[in-house]
Amino acid sequence: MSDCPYLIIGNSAAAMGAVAGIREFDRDKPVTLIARESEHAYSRPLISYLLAGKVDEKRMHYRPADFYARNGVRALLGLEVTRIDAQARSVSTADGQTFTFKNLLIATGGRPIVPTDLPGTQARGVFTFTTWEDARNIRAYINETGVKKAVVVGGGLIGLKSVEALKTLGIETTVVELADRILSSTFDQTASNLASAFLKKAGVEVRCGTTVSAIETSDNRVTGVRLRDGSRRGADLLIFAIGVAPDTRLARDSGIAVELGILTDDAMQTSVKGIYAAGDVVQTTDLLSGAKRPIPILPNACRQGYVAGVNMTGKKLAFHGGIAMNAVDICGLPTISVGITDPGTEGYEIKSKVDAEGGTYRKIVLKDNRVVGAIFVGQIDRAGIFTGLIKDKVDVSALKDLLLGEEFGVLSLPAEYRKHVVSGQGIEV
Amino acid sequence: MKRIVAREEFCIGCRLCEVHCLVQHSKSRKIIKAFRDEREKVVPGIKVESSGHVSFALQCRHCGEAPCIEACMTGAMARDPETGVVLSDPDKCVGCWMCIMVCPVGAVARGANQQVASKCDLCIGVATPVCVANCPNEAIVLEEDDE
Amino acid sequence: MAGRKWLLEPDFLVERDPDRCIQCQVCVRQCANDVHSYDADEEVVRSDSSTCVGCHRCATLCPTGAVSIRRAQLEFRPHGSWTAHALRSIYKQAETGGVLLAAMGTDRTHTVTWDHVLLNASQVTNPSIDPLREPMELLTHLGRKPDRVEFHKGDARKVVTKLEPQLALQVPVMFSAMSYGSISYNASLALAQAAKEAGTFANSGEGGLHQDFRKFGGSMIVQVASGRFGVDVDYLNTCAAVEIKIGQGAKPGIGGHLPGQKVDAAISATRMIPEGTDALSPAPHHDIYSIEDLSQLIYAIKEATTYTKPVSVKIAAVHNISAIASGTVRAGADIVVIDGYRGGTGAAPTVIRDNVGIPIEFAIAAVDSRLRQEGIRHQASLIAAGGIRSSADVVKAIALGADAVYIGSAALVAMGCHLCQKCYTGKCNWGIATQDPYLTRRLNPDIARRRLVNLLQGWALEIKEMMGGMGINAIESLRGNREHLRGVGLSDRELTILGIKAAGE
Amino acid sequence: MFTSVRFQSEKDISGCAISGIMSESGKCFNGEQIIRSIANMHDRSNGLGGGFAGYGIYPDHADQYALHVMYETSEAKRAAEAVVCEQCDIHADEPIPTRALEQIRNRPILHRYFITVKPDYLGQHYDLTPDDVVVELVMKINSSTDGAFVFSSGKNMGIFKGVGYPEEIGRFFRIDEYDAYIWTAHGRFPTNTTGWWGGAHPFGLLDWSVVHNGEISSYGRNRLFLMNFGYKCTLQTDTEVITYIFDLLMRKHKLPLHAACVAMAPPFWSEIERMGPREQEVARTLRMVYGGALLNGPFSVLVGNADGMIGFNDRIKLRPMCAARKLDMVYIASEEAAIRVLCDDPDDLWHARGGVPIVARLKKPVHGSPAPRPGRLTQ
Repeated sequence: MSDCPYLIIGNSAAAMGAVAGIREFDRDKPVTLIARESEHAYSRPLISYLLAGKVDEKRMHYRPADFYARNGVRALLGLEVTRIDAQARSVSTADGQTFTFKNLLIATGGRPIVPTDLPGTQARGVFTFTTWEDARNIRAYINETGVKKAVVVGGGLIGLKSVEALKTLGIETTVVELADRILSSTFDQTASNLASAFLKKAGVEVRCGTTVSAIETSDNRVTGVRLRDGSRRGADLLIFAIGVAPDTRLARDSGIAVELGILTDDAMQTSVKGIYAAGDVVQTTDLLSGAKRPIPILPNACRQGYVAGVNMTGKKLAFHGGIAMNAVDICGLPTISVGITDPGTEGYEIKSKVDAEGGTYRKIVLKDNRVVGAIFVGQIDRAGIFTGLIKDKVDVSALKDLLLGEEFGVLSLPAEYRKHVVSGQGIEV
Repeated sequence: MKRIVAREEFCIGCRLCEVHCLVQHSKSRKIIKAFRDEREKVVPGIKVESSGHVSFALQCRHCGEAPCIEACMTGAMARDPETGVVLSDPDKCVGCWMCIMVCPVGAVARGANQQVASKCDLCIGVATPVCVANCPNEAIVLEEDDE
Repeated sequence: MAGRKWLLEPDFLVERDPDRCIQCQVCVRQCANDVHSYDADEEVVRSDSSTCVGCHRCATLCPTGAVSIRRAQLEFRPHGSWTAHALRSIYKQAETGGVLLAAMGTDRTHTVTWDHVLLNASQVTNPSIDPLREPMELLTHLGRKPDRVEFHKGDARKVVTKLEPQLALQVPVMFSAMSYGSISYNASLALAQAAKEAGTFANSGEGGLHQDFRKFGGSMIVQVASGRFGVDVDYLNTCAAVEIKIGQGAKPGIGGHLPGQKVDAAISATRMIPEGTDALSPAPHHDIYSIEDLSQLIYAIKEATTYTKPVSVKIAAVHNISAIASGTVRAGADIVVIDGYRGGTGAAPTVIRDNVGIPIEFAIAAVDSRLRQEGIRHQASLIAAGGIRSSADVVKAIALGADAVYIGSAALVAMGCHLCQKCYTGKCNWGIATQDPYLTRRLNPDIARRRLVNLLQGWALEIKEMMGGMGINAIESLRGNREHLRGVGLSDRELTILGIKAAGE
Repeated sequence: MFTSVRFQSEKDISGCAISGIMSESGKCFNGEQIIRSIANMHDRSNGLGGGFAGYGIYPDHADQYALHVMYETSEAKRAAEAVVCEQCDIHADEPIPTRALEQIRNRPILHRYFITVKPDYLGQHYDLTPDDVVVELVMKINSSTDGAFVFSSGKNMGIFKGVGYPEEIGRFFRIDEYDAYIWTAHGRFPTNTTGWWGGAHPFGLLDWSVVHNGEISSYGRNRLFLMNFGYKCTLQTDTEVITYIFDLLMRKHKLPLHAACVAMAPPFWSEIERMGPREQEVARTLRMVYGGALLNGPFSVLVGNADGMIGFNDRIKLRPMCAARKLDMVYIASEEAAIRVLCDDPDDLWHARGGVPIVARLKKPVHGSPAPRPGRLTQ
């Protein structure tokens, strides 16, 4: 039995943020970190680059090699936590150890969704794509079997990043998206169309409004898929990228309050005192809609982890919620989407400018004279200024006409707000 | 750490800061060669914005709680522990543009080859950043932060 | 109707070295005269010399030294009388039908007498003094001095005489009158700050004193000129001294004119005139038509300031300057400023600037001699102004009899002025003589102040070196000490008026 | 006369020896002593000028101005005497006694007069004092009578000077035959002129006599300052300027002696700032008003009048000056040796500080001077 002032389950962005948060105020007490995966902390989004061969294994690391040592972290990697006992304030692991804790952080992240009613998902050549191990396995499979054709199910971020990787490897790829367009959750129709056109130009087949109805196998090896529209695609490789769900199993089993994700307060504390949660496993307040939902993006995870870490030391810091946002470069097409990008309801004002030929698109969504969402495709420079406007809920009534301009910049901002953004610690204008 | 203070009221919009930033971060560091042969390979880390007679030069603020560091998925964007300067490591960056998405002053740009992020490095290794040293009107000044 | 301007060729030739130009467009952004432009199609910067005024802003800021400005190479057939200047003046006038305007001091090539006067130094019989090791005093007091110092009859250690108000100068150089309006807010601010820092005085000029500058009142001299702009009792009392401006060396007998478009809200408030109206200074003060009127104004100001401030009178150096100065002293002036022929201006008719008045060297020597002959030299301090360019000029002016000097152009040059002489266009590329917000921000007052203070500090050190060389360690021993001056290349008559010997004598 | 300043003769530049001896109790002693003292500094002179001033030498004519005049010609003598007689009565006159000396050549006609101002003239010019009249007379003869030069004009005192080494001049003028309570002497080393009799030192006006070693770099300034107060500096010598400044400050402006010294060698502004408020006001006022009286450059000067003797240096002491006392005798000289040759066991001996006057005063003033003050030396 081991007694831990700080115990962290997980080893990704939220966990790293928590270590930083703890060490900001407590440089002495040991931190224990248990993670199912055996790798040193690595960057999950990099797996597509790893698969593509754009980064090597050394560059996967999210933190330097001496990170644990330098921060006094006892890292127990490759060890799976099987149970959290909230009453006994202990954690049991697969190898039979028990760790008691004073403060616990659950940062178990998300778990890929695989259709449960579809036969053949267990066949060789069928993968999900969320871990380093996934990337390694796919790479090994490709090397082993000489994959020529692939089908990626899911036209979201993970799906498209895997498509990009596969294209880089020279594999003929089809992306299949159930919705009527790709990136439907973050893009609007115009942006999706631009992205589709770009992908098609890059030689990717994009099939929307359909999905895989059956997996064809031979010798327990995938050979193709049949789509709901009846057509068939030959495929040596099938990747399911239809989404990720918070991995709330441990929390749920221990009686911690869970909805779509683990519920926390502003301090990232769960319903049980001394037990915190952060990252893709929690649901948080969407600052724009006010709804509680998982916003599984890296900056949120990092920030939440940091906030949790600070609060675990006894200091106070709050996380008020997040904004959905994503930046993704698809086969060389840079895109950024922030906040409410495709409001279905009334009461929104849209400013947009599209250049289909040049492949650029800029869309600003306003509500009550405040920016609530933005999409940038092709031309993404200085998009963060809009993110700031969204976060800080700045009244932009005086500069609406400037929003789409090429020259829109800090100088265009209201003077007071301009001072605010360029000032701050160590900075002044 | 050092901090750069931009004095908007004295910025004359000449953009010499951009010119010298480009030269400093070029391979040759020779102005004519940098512009002639390497211009497309460097994006200045400082940008002058102008509107009418008002203008100012803005570069990375090296924020205390830097959103770009939190957003970076590769660890390429990191704070130099000694100087406190926020630096982007081009060897680690994969060009996901999360940093561009979160920087509230728009101080991170896609580098000249559109592959990796590029931003102000406060001219590491140079006593005075070149934008400060070459501003003809001292509209960009370097101050030592006591904190 | 305006005719074609085809008779006027460019004054300057802008040359761009294509091997050095990096198309950075700094020149394009810096020229208020639109000489440089960027051709986006061809991605190349081009220059049009026709509007170049030769201010060097572009060449100074060009990071590669690609731009150079030369005199226009077009030459007229040489003619001793019909010079290029004469011809161009006629071309210009024939086109405009108006008075030709000029700015800064005259650019005519009359002898600069300063350059024909040389200083003395000690050898053997008298040791020179090393200013780095020995005290060297420049402290100068301006103001009326009593005829004698009277001591208490019963107590020989007690003075009865009370001195009238004096201005104490750490360095005998002050900044000439330059109004806010003729120069920018930043330039005015820099002058006031520099005066304070260097322990001397700046002069508001005739444009009133902006509220922001009143905190520098202890280092400011305020002017009362014929337009009476910005004059009220607070204005008079906020400063260290009051100066009645009768005339200006660049334009004796001529008034002033600040065009309405320069009279913005701040200048309007400072001058106490409606926004957008022309600020016209009449040629004479319409309440001074003779010397006794001047005396009344002097004493009116003294009454208004309860005799706590010296009153100065500035007059242009005209032919009978000695008599005028004498009358001015007798009228009650505590300080008399003589502004010589080469004095500067923001705008003056060229013909006036170039043809009226006499050089300060002769004026100051003549006035000093005259006042001594009359035994009233101590009743007023004498300031030489108009064309002081260096510390040597300062030393020569003081040795000829001045108590201190005013510098205007030299101060502007220290701030960046390149003497392009286009102040009256309001398009000063150096941000000095302009109110255009696009241009005024080019003058960072911190830099300008520092440069002004540096100039004064440098001059002070040089003055000390020159004094030390002469074996003098207090500036009062230099004042009027014409023994330390010798003339070269001057006529007997000129030497006599200057009261100096020829070199070798 | 030359009308323009610039065509006047060269300003005199010289290095020199000076010496002064005084009995504070007013006992007269023989001129032999001063000759010995100045002769001891022979090397500081070059034979181009020497001179002496003695106070108390004419007790029989104590109330009359003793004019010593040199003439180039007898016409000049007649012309000058006519000028004198316009405003003054001549009570006695005689050639100044001299001794034939091989080394002394080209001597002028030397004559002395004992005069008073005519009461009638004073009645007409009631705004003038007899001193003013005599000053005017001296200025008039010296500036407008060719070939005549008044070189001494005080009461009960006399100046004797000429071209030669000072000890030769002493013998020539038979100084060893006069007794005085103050003797000053000068040996001259002019560096740029051949020396003429009138240009030798001491320089005198009324009972002021000045001997001086140095070169006043403020000369031009001082001359113009004096011009403002009506003085004409005809001799182009520093000594003349110093004499007139003394005359202006002490006789005309009635400054106390210490104040006159402050005006001529004022403290530095930095020193003034450190003074107490009252002292500061005095120094500040004097410096601001009498900037033109400031003597700049290297000098040591000995000023005599009927009441005493003042020695002082420039502010930064660029010329030597030494002083000593023995009982009631006060000695001031360029070199210590020139004192020790007369008095080898002084009670006190010191070197003057820059700008600080050494004052020796008669315990009982002779005539017309301010209320007696305790005789003391200030350092």
